[in-house]
Amino acid sequence: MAELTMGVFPSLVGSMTLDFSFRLAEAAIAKGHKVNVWLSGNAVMMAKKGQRAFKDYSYNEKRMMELIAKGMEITVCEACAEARGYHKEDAPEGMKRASMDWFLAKTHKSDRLLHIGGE
Amino acid sequence: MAELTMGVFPSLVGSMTLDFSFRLAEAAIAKGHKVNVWLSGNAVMMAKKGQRAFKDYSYNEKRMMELIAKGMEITVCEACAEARGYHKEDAPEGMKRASMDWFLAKTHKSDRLLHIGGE
Amino acid sequence: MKLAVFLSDWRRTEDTLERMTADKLGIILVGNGIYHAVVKEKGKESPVLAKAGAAFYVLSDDLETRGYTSADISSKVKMVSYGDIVDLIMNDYEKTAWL
Amino acid sequence: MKLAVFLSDWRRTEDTLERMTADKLGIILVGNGIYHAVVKEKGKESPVLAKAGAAFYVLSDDLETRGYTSADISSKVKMVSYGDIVDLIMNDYEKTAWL
Amino acid sequence: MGAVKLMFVVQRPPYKSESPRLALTHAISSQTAEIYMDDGDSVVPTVVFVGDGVLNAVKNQQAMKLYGVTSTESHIKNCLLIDTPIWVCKDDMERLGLKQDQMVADADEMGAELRTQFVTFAEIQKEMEAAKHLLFF
Amino acid sequence: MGAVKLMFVVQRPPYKSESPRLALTHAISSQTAEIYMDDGDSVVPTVVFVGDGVLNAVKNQQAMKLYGVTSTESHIKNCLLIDTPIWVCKDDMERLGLKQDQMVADADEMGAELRTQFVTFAEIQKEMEAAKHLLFF
Repeated sequence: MAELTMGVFPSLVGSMTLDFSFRLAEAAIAKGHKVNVWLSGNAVMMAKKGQRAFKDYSYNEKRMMELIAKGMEITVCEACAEARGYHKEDAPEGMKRASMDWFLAKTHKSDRLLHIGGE
Repeated sequence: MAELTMGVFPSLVGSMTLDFSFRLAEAAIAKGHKVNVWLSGNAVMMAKKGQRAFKDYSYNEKRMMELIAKGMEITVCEACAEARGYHKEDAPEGMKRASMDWFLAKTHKSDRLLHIGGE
Repeated sequence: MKLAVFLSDWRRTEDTLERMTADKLGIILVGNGIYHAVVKEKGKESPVLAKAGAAFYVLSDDLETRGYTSADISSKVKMVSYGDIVDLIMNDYEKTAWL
Repeated sequence: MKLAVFLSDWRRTEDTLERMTADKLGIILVGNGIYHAVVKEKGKESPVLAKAGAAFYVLSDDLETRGYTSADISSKVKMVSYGDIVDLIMNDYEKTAWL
Repeated sequence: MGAVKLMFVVQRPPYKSESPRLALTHAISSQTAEIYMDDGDSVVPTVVFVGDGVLNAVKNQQAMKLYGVTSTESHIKNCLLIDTPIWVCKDDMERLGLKQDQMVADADEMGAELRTQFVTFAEIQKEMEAAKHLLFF
Repeated sequence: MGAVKLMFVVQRPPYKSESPRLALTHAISSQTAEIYMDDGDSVVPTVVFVGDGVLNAVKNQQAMKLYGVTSTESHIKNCLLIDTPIWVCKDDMERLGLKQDQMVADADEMGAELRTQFVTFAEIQKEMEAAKHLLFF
């Protein structure tokens, strides 16, 4: 068992990168690894609960909640969220809000970092 | 005076395309044109009121509200908004929510269409 | 047709512009499209500026945001404001294309 | 270094991959990066597959999402699952780069 | 004003961007746009895939099975079903090594009468000239 | 584990993407990351501009005046002020016709001691090997 930290920046809908990220996190947890996820940039769109599952849009809230229940630590960039109008009460249960230093600190002890930039 | 309809798809923060779009709308209104704006894709991020103005992020809420007061019609794609967890009560005053056919219908009588795709 | 084309990227991922033709063609450089007006990669002007028969415009706000001024732009390109762009698309051209 | 590079675009806007070197290099094609494994533009294999000394992987979910199967991929490329990617980055490589 | 022609031009591949999907869903919505228009008015879209956009029309997409989202293939078929023309640039198919039998060519199983048209860029250019508005995705 | 080296690599131009800005703000936040770490531990970032990313370091950016947002120039200077190394690939400057006097070379007016380093890709490659983690933007 090792520790993987992912920094994920692209938006909820569009690139399907968040779909990728949560599926990779799921596979890593299934293999016994500890997974930390940092959401920044447009990926803070995950910090708005009550997303509706339509077949025409990426929908990741359910999988994210299941992964949180399995021990995935997930933190969202507070300033990136506020700038988009997402406040503390909007965040799904179990998701933390912090400043960017949380992510930097997590990389310190992580065995692997997968940083996914882009929009 | 003529009528300009803009379809805008990229996200609030990132490409600065919404900054461009609202400034262009402002210039068009100043010249006496009628402006209609359709927000779809990640541009529905404008449909969440209470965005905080930080110097590190595009901030367009204030300008948008001023333009609405000056007669700009602005409508957001309802399904695109719901998929991202933005509900009716999240929308800023004066912004309408509709399905995509609103935009298609607007193009019919518009003298010009500027459709801005992308993320 | 009279067509105003907007380019907002420096590394383009489409080649539609090269293939399209128009009786009257305006190319408006905005966002990162402004680099086509100022950057000479390997000493050569951007291929965008070689589009035959086109008139070229660059949005001054987006140029100056990125650290460039009118002194830096190719002589083929005219500096424009947001108001000028409104006039271009409402008066000089009939259709627009944001590529 | 032992480096796993992720490519998620078909039209790339960086040339970092071409310039980087690694003692052990894995290139994992995900998202629209899968087209490098299957599309032969003008009859030629993607230049990505010419990267010297690299091992190539393609994520089966992303390949099949786009209408392709294992029968379509270059013989240089190995199909992998999400679980395989976890093993690659946790066991076979030390650093990652999402370009 | 009667019928107004709109041209939706998809230039980029699917899934990494929401654009191709939105081009198709917006085109489909022209069907219901009449509620916002005067009697006798309508908008008539054509959806065109050019450049790397032709990759949207590769068939057998498993997006629903693997990611739970509607495939662009399925949207293309829905367009055909409601008689919205789907054009795919054959110059680009040739460039990318795509054969017609790899492509979404019809929605026969859904009972659609319209079929995908494989056209040259010259034909697309002509249609751009005929349309009132262009929408590039 | 003491100090851990991180390398932030910016490959794309500013403003059309939030990425270069986020690379700089994340690098700056390493200053306060110690509150989350054990005594004696730290993360040490280097921010490198390569490829078209070197366009981020062109000076006299008027983003604040014209769009009300902090310029990447200003963020680069903030990095220098807190002793975060800023590297710009001179091979790419040459390719794009950028001279050193066009670039953000220092933050002297803010009292920064560190200055921008103009380096070859070979030096960047070496630093990539030395870093524990790589972050590409």
